[in-house]
Amino acid sequence: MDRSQGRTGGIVSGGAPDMPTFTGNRALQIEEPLIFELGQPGRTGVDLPEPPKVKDRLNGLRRAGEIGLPGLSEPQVVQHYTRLSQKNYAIDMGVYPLGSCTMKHNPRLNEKVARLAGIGDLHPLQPQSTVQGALELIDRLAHWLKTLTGMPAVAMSPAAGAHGEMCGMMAIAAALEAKGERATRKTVLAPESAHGTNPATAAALGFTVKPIPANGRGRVDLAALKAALGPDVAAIMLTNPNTCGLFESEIVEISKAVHEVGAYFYCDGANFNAIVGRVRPGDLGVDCMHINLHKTFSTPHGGGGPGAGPVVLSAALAPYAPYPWIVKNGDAWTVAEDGAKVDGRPLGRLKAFHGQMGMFTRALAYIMSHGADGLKQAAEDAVLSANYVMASLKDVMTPAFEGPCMHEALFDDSFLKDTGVSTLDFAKAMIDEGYHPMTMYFPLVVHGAMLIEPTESQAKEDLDLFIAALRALAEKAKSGTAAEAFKAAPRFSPRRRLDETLAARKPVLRWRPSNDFKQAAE
Amino acid sequence: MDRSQGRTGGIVSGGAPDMPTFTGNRALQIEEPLIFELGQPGRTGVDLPEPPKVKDRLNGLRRAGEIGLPGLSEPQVVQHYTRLSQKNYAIDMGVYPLGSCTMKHNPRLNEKVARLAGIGDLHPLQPQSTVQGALELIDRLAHWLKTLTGMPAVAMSPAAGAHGEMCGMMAIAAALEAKGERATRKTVLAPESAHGTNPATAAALGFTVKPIPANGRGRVDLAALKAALGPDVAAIMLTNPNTCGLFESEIVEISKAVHEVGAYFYCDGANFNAIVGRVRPGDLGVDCMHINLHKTFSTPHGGGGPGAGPVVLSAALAPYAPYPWIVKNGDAWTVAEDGAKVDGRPLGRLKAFHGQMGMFTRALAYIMSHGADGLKQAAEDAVLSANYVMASLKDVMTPAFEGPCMHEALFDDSFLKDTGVSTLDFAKAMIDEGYHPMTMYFPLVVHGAMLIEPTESQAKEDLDLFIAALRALAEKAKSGTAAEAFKAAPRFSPRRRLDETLAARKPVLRWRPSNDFKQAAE
Amino acid sequence: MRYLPLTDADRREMLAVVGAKSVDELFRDVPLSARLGAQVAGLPDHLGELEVERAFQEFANRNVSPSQAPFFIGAGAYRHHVPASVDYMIQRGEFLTSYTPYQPEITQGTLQYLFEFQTQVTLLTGMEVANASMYDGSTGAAEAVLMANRVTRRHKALISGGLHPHYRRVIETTAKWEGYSAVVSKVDVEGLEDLIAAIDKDTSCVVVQNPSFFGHVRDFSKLAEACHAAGALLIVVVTEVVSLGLLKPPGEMGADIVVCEGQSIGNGLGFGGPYVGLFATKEKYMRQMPGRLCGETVDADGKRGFVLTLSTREQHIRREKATSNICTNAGLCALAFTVHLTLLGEAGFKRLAELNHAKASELADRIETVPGVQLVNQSFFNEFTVRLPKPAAPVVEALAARRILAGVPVSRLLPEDPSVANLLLLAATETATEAGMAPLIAGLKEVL
Amino acid sequence: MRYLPLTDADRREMLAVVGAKSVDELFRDVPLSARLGAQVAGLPDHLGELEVERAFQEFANRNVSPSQAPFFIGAGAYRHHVPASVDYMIQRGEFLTSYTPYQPEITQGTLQYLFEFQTQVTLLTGMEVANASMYDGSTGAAEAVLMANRVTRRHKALISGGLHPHYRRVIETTAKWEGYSAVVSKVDVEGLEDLIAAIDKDTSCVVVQNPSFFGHVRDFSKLAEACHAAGALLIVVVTEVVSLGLLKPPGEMGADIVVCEGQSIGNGLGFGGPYVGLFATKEKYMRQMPGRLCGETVDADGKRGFVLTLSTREQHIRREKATSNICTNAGLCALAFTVHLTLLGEAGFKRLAELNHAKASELADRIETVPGVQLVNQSFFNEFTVRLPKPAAPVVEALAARRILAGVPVSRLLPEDPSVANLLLLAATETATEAGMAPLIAGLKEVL
Ligand SMILES: Cc1ncc(COP(=O)(O)O)c(C=O)c1O
Ligand SMILES: Cc1ncc(COP(=O)(O)O)c(C=O)c1O
Repeated sequence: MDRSQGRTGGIVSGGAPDMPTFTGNRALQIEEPLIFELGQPGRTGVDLPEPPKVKDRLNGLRRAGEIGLPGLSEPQVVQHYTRLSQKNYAIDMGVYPLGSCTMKHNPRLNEKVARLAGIGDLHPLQPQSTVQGALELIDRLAHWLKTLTGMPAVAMSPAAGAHGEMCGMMAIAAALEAKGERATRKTVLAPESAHGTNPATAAALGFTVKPIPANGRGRVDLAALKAALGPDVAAIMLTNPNTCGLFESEIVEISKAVHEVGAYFYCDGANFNAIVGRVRPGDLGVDCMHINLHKTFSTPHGGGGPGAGPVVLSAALAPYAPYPWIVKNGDAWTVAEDGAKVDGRPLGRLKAFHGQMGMFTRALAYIMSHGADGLKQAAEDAVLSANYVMASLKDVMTPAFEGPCMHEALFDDSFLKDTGVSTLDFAKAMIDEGYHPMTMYFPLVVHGAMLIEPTESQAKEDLDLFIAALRALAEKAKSGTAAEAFKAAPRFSPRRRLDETLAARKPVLRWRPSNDFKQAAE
Repeated sequence: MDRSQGRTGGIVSGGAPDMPTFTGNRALQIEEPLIFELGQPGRTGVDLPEPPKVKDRLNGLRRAGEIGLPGLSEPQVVQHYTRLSQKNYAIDMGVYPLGSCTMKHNPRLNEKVARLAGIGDLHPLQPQSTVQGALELIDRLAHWLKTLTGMPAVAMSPAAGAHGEMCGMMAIAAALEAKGERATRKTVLAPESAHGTNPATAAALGFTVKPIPANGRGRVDLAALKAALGPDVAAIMLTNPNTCGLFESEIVEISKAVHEVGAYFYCDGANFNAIVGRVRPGDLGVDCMHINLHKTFSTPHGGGGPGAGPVVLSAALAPYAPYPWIVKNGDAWTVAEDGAKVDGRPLGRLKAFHGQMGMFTRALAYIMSHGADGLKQAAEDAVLSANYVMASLKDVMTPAFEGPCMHEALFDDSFLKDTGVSTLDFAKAMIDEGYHPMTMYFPLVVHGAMLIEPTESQAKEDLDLFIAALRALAEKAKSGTAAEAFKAAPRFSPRRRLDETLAARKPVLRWRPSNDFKQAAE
Repeated sequence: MRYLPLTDADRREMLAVVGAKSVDELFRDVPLSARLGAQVAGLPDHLGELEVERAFQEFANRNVSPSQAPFFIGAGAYRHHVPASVDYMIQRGEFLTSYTPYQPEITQGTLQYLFEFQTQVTLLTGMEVANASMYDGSTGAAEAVLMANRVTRRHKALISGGLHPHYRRVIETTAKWEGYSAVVSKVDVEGLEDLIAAIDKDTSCVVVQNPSFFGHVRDFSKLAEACHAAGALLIVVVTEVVSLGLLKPPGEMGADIVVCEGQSIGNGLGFGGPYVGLFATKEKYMRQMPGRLCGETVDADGKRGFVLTLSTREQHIRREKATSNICTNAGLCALAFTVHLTLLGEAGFKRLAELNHAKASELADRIETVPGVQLVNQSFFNEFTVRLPKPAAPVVEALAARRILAGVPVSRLLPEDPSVANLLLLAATETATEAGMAPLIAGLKEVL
Repeated sequence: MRYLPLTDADRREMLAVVGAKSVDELFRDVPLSARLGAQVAGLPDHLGELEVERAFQEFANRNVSPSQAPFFIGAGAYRHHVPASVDYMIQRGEFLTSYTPYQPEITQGTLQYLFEFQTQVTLLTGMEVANASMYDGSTGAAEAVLMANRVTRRHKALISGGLHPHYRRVIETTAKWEGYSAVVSKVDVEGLEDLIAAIDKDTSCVVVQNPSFFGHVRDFSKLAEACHAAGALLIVVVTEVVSLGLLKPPGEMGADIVVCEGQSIGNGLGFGGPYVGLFATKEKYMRQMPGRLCGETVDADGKRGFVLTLSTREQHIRREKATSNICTNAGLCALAFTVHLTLLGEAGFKRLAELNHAKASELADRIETVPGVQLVNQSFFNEFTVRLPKPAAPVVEALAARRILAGVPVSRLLPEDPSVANLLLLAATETATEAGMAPLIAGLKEVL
């Protein structure tokens, strides 16, 4: 700093970095209003032909008055959303080690094939003779999913992991009903470390969720599980590898015990990336498992979706798949839709149409690009990367459990003890270093949890810099003098820490013209 | 600032903003090495099938040894170039008032149609029967260009404005040759305010460039011009609207005088955006004019190209167009390529194949989207916006000339006199405010020139903020106490002021492995 | 492999740091019986981009793209023109490859568009608050019923016979497994259904659709009054959100919850998904809503910013007591919706709706000229039902063989109901042309 | 109009500030005779996106896309697979809608990729320095001759008969109007030309191509020596840059200037443009180079950064004394080139070249089986010449009628030379398939 370049015209270095600008912008970091503050009546960003005048047939229900939508031209809209985008962190920008989310590389090839004419533009209710390629595409993906998991059936329609959980647990309920046990089996077991969607799903279906404790190694306590199993148990919901990033080493014993009491084994497959191509869940005794295509198979997370959550099913549960499904007859594919006759008793329908086709296309492109060899390698690299991060940080941070992890490394906050720095502060300091923080405070079973999932997509050089930055932060925190600085983080992001309490206490969920804002009067 | 939010966990505001980070990153502003510093042998971002072994037919000239290209995987490449892109300012981010460059909105529709199968993927030497649509497309654009300029012919192949100048001036040379006057007419007149490409082009063709002075109103001094005209003059090269952003009000008299002595009138059409749809250069006596499709017709500037510079030609010059051109015979289009027989004597060929097709497609989409009505409106809005900026700043900055301007507002630096702030400093301070600076120090005829071309693409609200920011800067500069702060600008950009002297004194034009860097030994 | 940055040398070095001899050691917790020795059998190896692209082009070649055929299919998914800038925007890595905005300081881009989205949804529907999107309209409708059950503490939903059959089935499925009752009214082809009499003190909600599945435009103000009088909620479903540019919004009719399929704006047909569900309600029910909510707040410097809020409703905080199990939903589709609607604005959105109505009116007029074809609807927006002189399904197939995509035979969605066999649903949007209508009419005349 | 943000109200307010009654007043400097009262006559009004897209789809429908036909055309433009991430990257607004990096503080993105591009070009060509791109290969070749004239202060260029005819003509055109002489050797179909004897003390440079237009691979080391002995420069042109993955680079042969057409990497065929010219030379000639140059430096904080440099060569500083009149060149195409080449890397680029050579070898072997067809080349990279038993042009047309894009009849480029009438140039890249070669061979057998 302050190294003068001895240049004519005199460049002065340093300066007063906090000197405010007139606009509030800071060079490429540009402040951006809401569209509602940018609009003007009569302005538009589309040109449509004048509609021919027709006698309207709206049953007298024509909208009166203004909707209130702002009018912007196309250049404004492009600038507005470009500038907004620049306030985001993303996989395309660097290490995004959000545990349990598998933030891996999203290839552009997948975006391209999803947009091909004849794929991206098909209507779901076109005559089936005109969508044979689309049906085959879905069936091809289904084949991969079944083969990779070693399971005989798959329900393709769920829209995300949580929706897949709903599908799988409904299938279990349907199977129980078929056996006349739906009324008696009302308990679902789940570890305390389970993702929130597991208990939420079970509860929505009227099950009582009973927690099962973990052992000191971060796995299900087998003895406790066996004790909890009984004729009232409908199912166990278990994530494997689990949310501590550990493989449930007694998984075979667990599934055996579960099956012995006549219950089912729902596996939360959110962490399938750790084992895809190396371990088939079907070989572990799983009855059903959702697969987050947006995690393991790289369909983009898109700022919170869309995802897709196909559910693979064991032979026992296969008859209870929801509508629709795809059937191959000779050379032709058909969709079995509501009303199609089948052996078992179908579950019903979870969603309009045939599922998240756009995600199927991307996932299949990802899968074909990797092949069975590449998928296995990806799983191995993901696991190796997580262990490398763990090993490289274990002397300055505190791993929650002993031994190797799978695809994510879990730390607790004991290394921050008495430093005045919390997990939250530590995470926010990572933002200034150019990283997205890891998952914080999940799983709940670990104090101040920090769950780091590097995925297979990061180069070793990038992991090394990430590790070095975390080591530096950990050492700084432990120096005992930096709490203030941590609390002040992040300092360089588009916004500094946001007041979430205020947001929840006085919810403002929409823009209103500031003059005529009124509380809802009812 | 320092407004505590009273939140548990205690958000501390303010902090020490200059506290360095470990990585050197500042949240979303990420430092980025060169690809050569990121590569590793054996790594690649493409998968290609194993080539079948063949007996090679390379005449023994197989490359020995390494090329030296770095090996990166696809995720790294995407992250690298994404991060680089984030170090750029662009039209999509805000006001980019670079005078003489017409930085207007670049619609995505144009990118889309340019990539349609059957347009973007055609080979230029496909049999002509297989590219009828492409030839018609070029012809359609040619029709628009001719009609908008009121000129009978157009040469489509030049690759940019400067290339168009070469084309037009060659056509003039060819016409002179046909008249036996090439040896005697060796002078080209051009105002001192001309863009550098004008004298460079004329000189390359062996002409001597003679400057013509401007009058006090920033236009060509007609009397001086007349005095300079004589039998030695081949042409005048005149930009209109000129590079001061002014319409040459005596243009008709000028072209008459030029023609009277048997010389030609080359019009630099870089500023056509000011008058497109409102004034036809053909009505002004122009003999030829290049059109920068990347300016007036919005084909993207792309970080410095590609552009396209078709040249419209008067009847006198039409026979001297270069190969190729498109001919319609009945319902079929053909390309007249080298060797095709024609009336006049063709100039030759300026470029392989048929011109910048990708730019033609985009320009035609832009033109059809606007229509004749929209183009006229665009010109009017561009002119109105420039005048609005001029009028709104004239009391704090110093307009170079009196009266209304066309599409750009020119200021000189007299308002900065004795402030210690230069045009350069002023421009760099704009960067911190979130704007791309205007064109600086061009045209050369004005001291410390600042040439602001807002274009028609900015909303009034955005112009208003831009104006307010410039007013604030001007007032700050004039306060007499801010020179240091201006010299320290920009402070928030990815890089602060760069040492251009060092770059030129010790040119480093390529990366070399730091260990075996050697000066070229010859 | 192009997506994997680790080299063999990297892997060796990393194993050394980890202290493992091979990557197999890291998998030592996997029971031996389940450890695959080699890659999964029976599946091919990796392919290059060119090969993958070719494979997908071949899938595409075996479909008929709506861009290559006269097209009149709707029934809950509509073909509209999406501006190129929308598709550009959703492909920007900063949006595409980001996730749920858990760290608001570096996801203000996502949060601000969600706030804009929520506001747009309230404006279109005429409601007070909206969430940050649902998977789609059909799942949103089922969530709406669950929410009504929570609000009213009742367990009987009354389902209109004019509701899209897929939506109805999704609600029935939820009802069956989540333990409430869904009473479905009989199929309402004519649009004359009156549900008021069916409301009773156990009714948690009435679910209607506007325009209905068969295309009818209805006023539900009276129904809303009846619901409120009985302590039930009125849920209005809209499967064609463009209709809200022309029609009185459900909020003005007294709806308590409005659910729309948002696909028409910003999102292509995509063979049925992903789409985006819009979900709006009254402020007083805010804390009973499912899904994510984005709210305004300030940062440590006092600057306006946005965060996810009221998350005590959600599974990751409330677990078994959550209002819904939803986690990932439809962020990018919501962005597409928001960008497209912002481009349209007040003027464009209204004109788009007018244009749709005009095209459908033209189609209706023309189709009535086909002998034997009878228009069922008095009212419609951009879609209506016709009665053919014979079963619609084979007619549609016969037209498909002529490469005309002529609409949806109602029997495809209601196979159990023989009374609908001859009914055909046809839609016309701004993308309909003379060049498409003429072959449809000619084709129908030939086939009938 | 969707692209114009000003409303009528804005316009009125702005006119008031300007102090003008109407916008016409602002055009008062335009002579009355040239002021159009209304919009330009005879041209249509504005159109919406949908209508514009349809019009372009109709243009496209009247062409045969290489994706739909067996394809073997080269002759200076080659069909290669470009990864999707390349096209994504060049569409990012930060690259697409930026201009020449005049303000380096906020264009480091552009500057750094140009620096990477320049380095890549030096590595591929085996030269010491390279510029930031030219319009394309053909204009680059003409600039190279001009540069050689400047360096040697001589005015006679010797042009090989193996140079692409379009390149030759561009040089001839420059020669004619810029006043130097271009001596063109006779067409070198067999690749046996020896230019050494033609060099004399007035020769500024010799311009050769490798592989030659007819596909021959040559060693120019001797020629380079002869040039240098005579004080002339050797200019080597490469129209298929992929060949540099497999062939000895011109720099190792002693070339003084190397010019390549870079289209093959990152840039689609695009019906002939825009493409990107690569231009490399020796360090000692650096200050005689045309075009932009990007150089490394430091910023006020001592951090590495990049700027445009040595601009005292350029028109905007030197005006009539500039080394060239070039201003805007091929930035975005250079970016596409750089991103694609970075994806390929050492291993990928070499393999791509191997694959091209293997495909062309296969095609050569197969085409020799067609009776009457004779392979001209002993050596080639991915393109070669065959002699047909009859004129090639009608053969190519006949195959086009069968939707086979079979190559370029040499007569199209050399119409004045009857000796080449039966010659056909064929190229095969990594995109060539069995499914494409078989119909070509079968078609040729039918047509011949
Ligand atoms: C362990 C686990 N289970 C379930 C889910 C829910 O999946 P989705 O977000 O796709 O609904 C998640 C996702 O965050 C998860 O991490
Ligand atoms: C007035 C003027 N003339 C000519 C040119 C050269 O055009 P191009 O950059 O397209 O070669 C420019 C471009 O900057 C210009 O502003």
